[in-house]
Amino acid sequence: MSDIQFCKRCLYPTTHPLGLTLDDEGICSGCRVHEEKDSLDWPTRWTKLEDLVEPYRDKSGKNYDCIVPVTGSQDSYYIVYLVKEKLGLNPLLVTYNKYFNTPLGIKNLANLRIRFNCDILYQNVNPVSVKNIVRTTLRKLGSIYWPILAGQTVFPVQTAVRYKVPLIIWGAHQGLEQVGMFSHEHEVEMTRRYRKDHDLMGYEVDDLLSIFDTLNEEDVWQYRYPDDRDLNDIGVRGIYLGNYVRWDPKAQHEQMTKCYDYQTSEFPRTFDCYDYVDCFNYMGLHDLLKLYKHGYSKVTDHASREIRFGRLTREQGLALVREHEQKSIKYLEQFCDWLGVVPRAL
Amino acid sequence: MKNITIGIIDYGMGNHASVEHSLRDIGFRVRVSKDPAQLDLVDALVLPGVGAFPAAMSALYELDLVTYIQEQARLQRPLIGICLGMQLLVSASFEHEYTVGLDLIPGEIIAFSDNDVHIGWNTLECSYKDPLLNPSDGESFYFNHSFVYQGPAEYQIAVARHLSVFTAAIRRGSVIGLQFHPEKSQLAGKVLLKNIIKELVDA
Amino acid sequence: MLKKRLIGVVTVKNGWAVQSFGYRKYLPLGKPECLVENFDRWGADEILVQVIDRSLTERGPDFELLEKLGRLGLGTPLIYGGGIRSVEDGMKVIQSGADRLIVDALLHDDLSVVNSLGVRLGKQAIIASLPMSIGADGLELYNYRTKSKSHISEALTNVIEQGLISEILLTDWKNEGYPVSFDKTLVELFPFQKIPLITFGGISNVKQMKTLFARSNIAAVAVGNFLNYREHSIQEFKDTMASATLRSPSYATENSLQADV
Amino acid sequence: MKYCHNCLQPDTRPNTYFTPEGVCPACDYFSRQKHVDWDERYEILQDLLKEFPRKKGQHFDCIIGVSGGKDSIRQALWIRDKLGLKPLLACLSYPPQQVTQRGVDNISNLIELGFDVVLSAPAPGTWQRLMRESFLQFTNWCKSTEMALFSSVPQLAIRYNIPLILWGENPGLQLGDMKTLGRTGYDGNNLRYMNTLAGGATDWIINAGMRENELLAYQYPSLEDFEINDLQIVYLGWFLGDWSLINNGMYSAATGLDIREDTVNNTGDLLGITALDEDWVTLNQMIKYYKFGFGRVTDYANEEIRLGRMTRERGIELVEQYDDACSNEYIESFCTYINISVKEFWEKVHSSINLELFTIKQDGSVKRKFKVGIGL
Repeated sequence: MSDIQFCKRCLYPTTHPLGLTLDDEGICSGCRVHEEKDSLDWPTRWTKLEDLVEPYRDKSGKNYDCIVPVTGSQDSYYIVYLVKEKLGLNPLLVTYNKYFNTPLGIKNLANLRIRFNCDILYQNVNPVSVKNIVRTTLRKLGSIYWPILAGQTVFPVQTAVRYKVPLIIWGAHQGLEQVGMFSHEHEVEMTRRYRKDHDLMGYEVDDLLSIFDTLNEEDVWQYRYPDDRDLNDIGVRGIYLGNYVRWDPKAQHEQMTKCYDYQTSEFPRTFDCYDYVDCFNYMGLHDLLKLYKHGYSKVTDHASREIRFGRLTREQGLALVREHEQKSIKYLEQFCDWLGVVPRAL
Repeated sequence: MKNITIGIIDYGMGNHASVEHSLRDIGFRVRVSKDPAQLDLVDALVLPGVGAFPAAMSALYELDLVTYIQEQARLQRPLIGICLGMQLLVSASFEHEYTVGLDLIPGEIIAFSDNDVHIGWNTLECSYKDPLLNPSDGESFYFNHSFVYQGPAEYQIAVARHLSVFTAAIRRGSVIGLQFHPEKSQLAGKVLLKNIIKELVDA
Repeated sequence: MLKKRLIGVVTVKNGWAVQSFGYRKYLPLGKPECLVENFDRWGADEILVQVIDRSLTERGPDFELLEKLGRLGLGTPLIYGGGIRSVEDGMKVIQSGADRLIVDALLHDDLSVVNSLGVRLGKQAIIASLPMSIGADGLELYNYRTKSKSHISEALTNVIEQGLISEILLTDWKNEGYPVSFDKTLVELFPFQKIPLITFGGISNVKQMKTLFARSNIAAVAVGNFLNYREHSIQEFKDTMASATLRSPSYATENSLQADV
Repeated sequence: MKYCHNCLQPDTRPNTYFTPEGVCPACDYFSRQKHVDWDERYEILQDLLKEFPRKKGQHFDCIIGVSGGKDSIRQALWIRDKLGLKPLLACLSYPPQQVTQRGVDNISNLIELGFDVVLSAPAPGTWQRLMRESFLQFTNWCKSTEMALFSSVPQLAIRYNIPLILWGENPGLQLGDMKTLGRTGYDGNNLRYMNTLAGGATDWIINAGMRENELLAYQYPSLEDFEINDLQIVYLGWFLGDWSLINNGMYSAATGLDIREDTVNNTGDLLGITALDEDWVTLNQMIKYYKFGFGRVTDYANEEIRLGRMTRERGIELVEQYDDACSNEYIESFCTYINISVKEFWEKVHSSINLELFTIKQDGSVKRKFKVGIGL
């Protein structure tokens, strides 16, 4: 293992799973790209976004203008707010049912549909297949979340092909926001490569199939990325609002709570009360697995983000990480019952 | 389609992984071996090759494979030579110094005029004398060589054009030579390999 | 008719595929094998993997990476560069799956190895990497290890003129990674007008590519950073260029969601 | 107004014509069912299914519209575990303000039974405005929602490239809506002519002042869409000899169906097993009763009488007692939802009462002019 170094400004290690480079002053690529948030001319970038979406407005009256992936938390409210209220587009919302839904998450999504008056499509993959996949990815990758990430990142693309609605609008690009993988000015778009490389830890669904495992074709086909011919025929294209809008999740969530009644909840393992309120396991078992695998957990992401926005000093961030990172997790039995696993054995 | 097995002749010159993967993707079974006993069991032989002609021939002699391969050709077992593998099939080559080849197909290997090189994707022009490669006529394949076959027109089944016309594929009975790399020619390469092998094995 | 080539470049540092800017600034991209596999499916004409921290640390070629790439079963020709110090290194790089190899440090350290590799493998397998820039009195060759600039040595000139290498990767290293910035004068002033060139560094749009491909001595254009910002960026470039000199774009289809496709 | 001699179906249902002997089409159809060779029909179904082999790369054999209720669970299980097909279940879900907890629990139950379910839900605001418009224009809030319900399955069939659509009952046969009788008892491609769909016309919706692209969920695919994608709707009711409201209820209750807690005097839902995913259907059934003289309990009673499980006299008692049952709680919540007063609600209902069949007393109560079972 090359020696692990840490960024001097935020709390990320160079072993960050998305990759992290340090410059000669010891500042990481994530912090450097974050500086663009205070140097770029955002009004001009917004006009660029308006020009970009313009040709996608449906003129036939027979189809939606775009596809917007949503959940009961993360930045869904702000994304739909920008798409519907600011860009005046007519979106089809899509969501992949992850089966770990908290009542609050369900309520947030229902409220989102009402407040923004949008059509929505829920995908519910049969739980037999989902559990089969979780058993394989838990064994092979130490991940209980793989099928959720796979579903959330492919269902919108499949829907774009099936509904012939080429434009998909996402929030912020995780690689850019966390480790400065791209500059905002690269205006990076959705790619199958990024999904396989990072969202899915290097494994597309077919890579999970093996003659030694009972996981079969019928379990996994719904997670396959549409092939290049389909994407090209329809002209599918996924853009990230975070390249055109100064993305500040905390401020955005507060605005959405005030204006559209987005609701939050407390978490033992982090100080942030906005992200992942819709999931029993993201901030629980999944977060613990993340700590074991990568040496840090979600609270470090939240702390690094807040340090970069200047709302926390590095010392305050470090203290919060130390305080929350060792907290115990909830809902473990519930997950074990769902998967049919004995907690000790897990 | 009974599962066809291909034997890649391993004489230490050239990379088998890409050829092996390509053949497996198409649906064939693959054995990589230098042991005649193993190679006797397969339905078709592939002779890959990267590097210089003289070194390759000495490697074949060292492993006592020259007579074996010549015998298989005489028995008209399907044999496909790829790039240097194709050149080894012919009578002799002038690469570095004049060196005798497997002499399965009359002709010689000479350098391109003024020491030129042929690198990149080039369209295959099939001679329609032999329908074997016709489905791939006009398709692009990856070439990467600086020596070419020169010999009787009757053995030429496809050509390509770079400054001048030169031989891209030769055939004599069940012995085929491909100057380009089908295993590095994406879909077009797989289609061509599949057609050739099925044709030769079913014949 | 021999086509011109659009080459996908994967730059690797500390085992990570990175974006590179001006040979000095880097942003993380992902796992090299993921980028390579993706370029393969996109139908790149060749894939160039350059591992830029092997010669710096004398660790020789990254055979582990080559082995990983070998397992992908690529259908696209692979060029490897990074850490080739000897004939054995070069032979082993080809044996482990690369179709051609590219040398940069070796041009400064030991030209005899370049010659013998050309003999052993055939010169079609050998590419020389010349990062160039324009200085006070004309073209300068950049040595990325010492960060110093110099004129092309007499010895190197002989090796090139004797035709012991098949192509030269001409990199505008100062503009590398920045959009629409490749300096064409590098090509115009380049001393060896007969040897085929691969141009790289700051080539990001079709207009640049068309002008470069129009020159007879330019056999290929290589693109690195700019292939990572869009889906199907290689096919996009080829579609927009719509030029007969290039292989047409290909869109893989394994499982279509559309009716009767 | 005349009643069917056999059951309690009056001749006031739209598109229905009694036999010369005075028997309603449903009883007529039901009586002929006794002579049906169900094994033969099963074979017909097997042959029919062979005409719809899975397309290349397709993983579903058919698509079924489901609500999670009694018909859905029974159909889905029969298709998968008896016919051995792999269905995609398509559910058009009511908006959050209208769908009941038991309704979403029933969908979860279906998913837990191991089915792949795609659930589409139209924009709640537009839905609400259309329900208001539908009620004010036709005193029937279901006009717009039924457009969405019926359109969702063929829309998804086209988008998911699954031409075979399996449907429950043939309204033409079971309920006597003759317009939907296709070439055969099981061909459902005439479903578009069912009274609610009125040939798929949505002109009244467009005049409700909404942009066309806001109404995508309400567009029933055109005949041409059906042909291009060679969609084929097949009624399973024609093959299921024991298909009935109560039987389906029992099949589904045995596999996890959750049913209505409220009682018949508030809902008119005799056994609490119909339209479980929302509660305002009670109003519509009451209004149907005021328009045509038969309501929710009549539909129950008719089936039970045909199956010989209830005498016509017992049916008359139940109809007289509960056919207009609808508690004020549902009326108030509905009025709040579509933003009208209860007073306006009753004015609207009274304005569409069939005065041939009913008189409206001073106190606003409504009295039958006809005798249940006898007629006028």
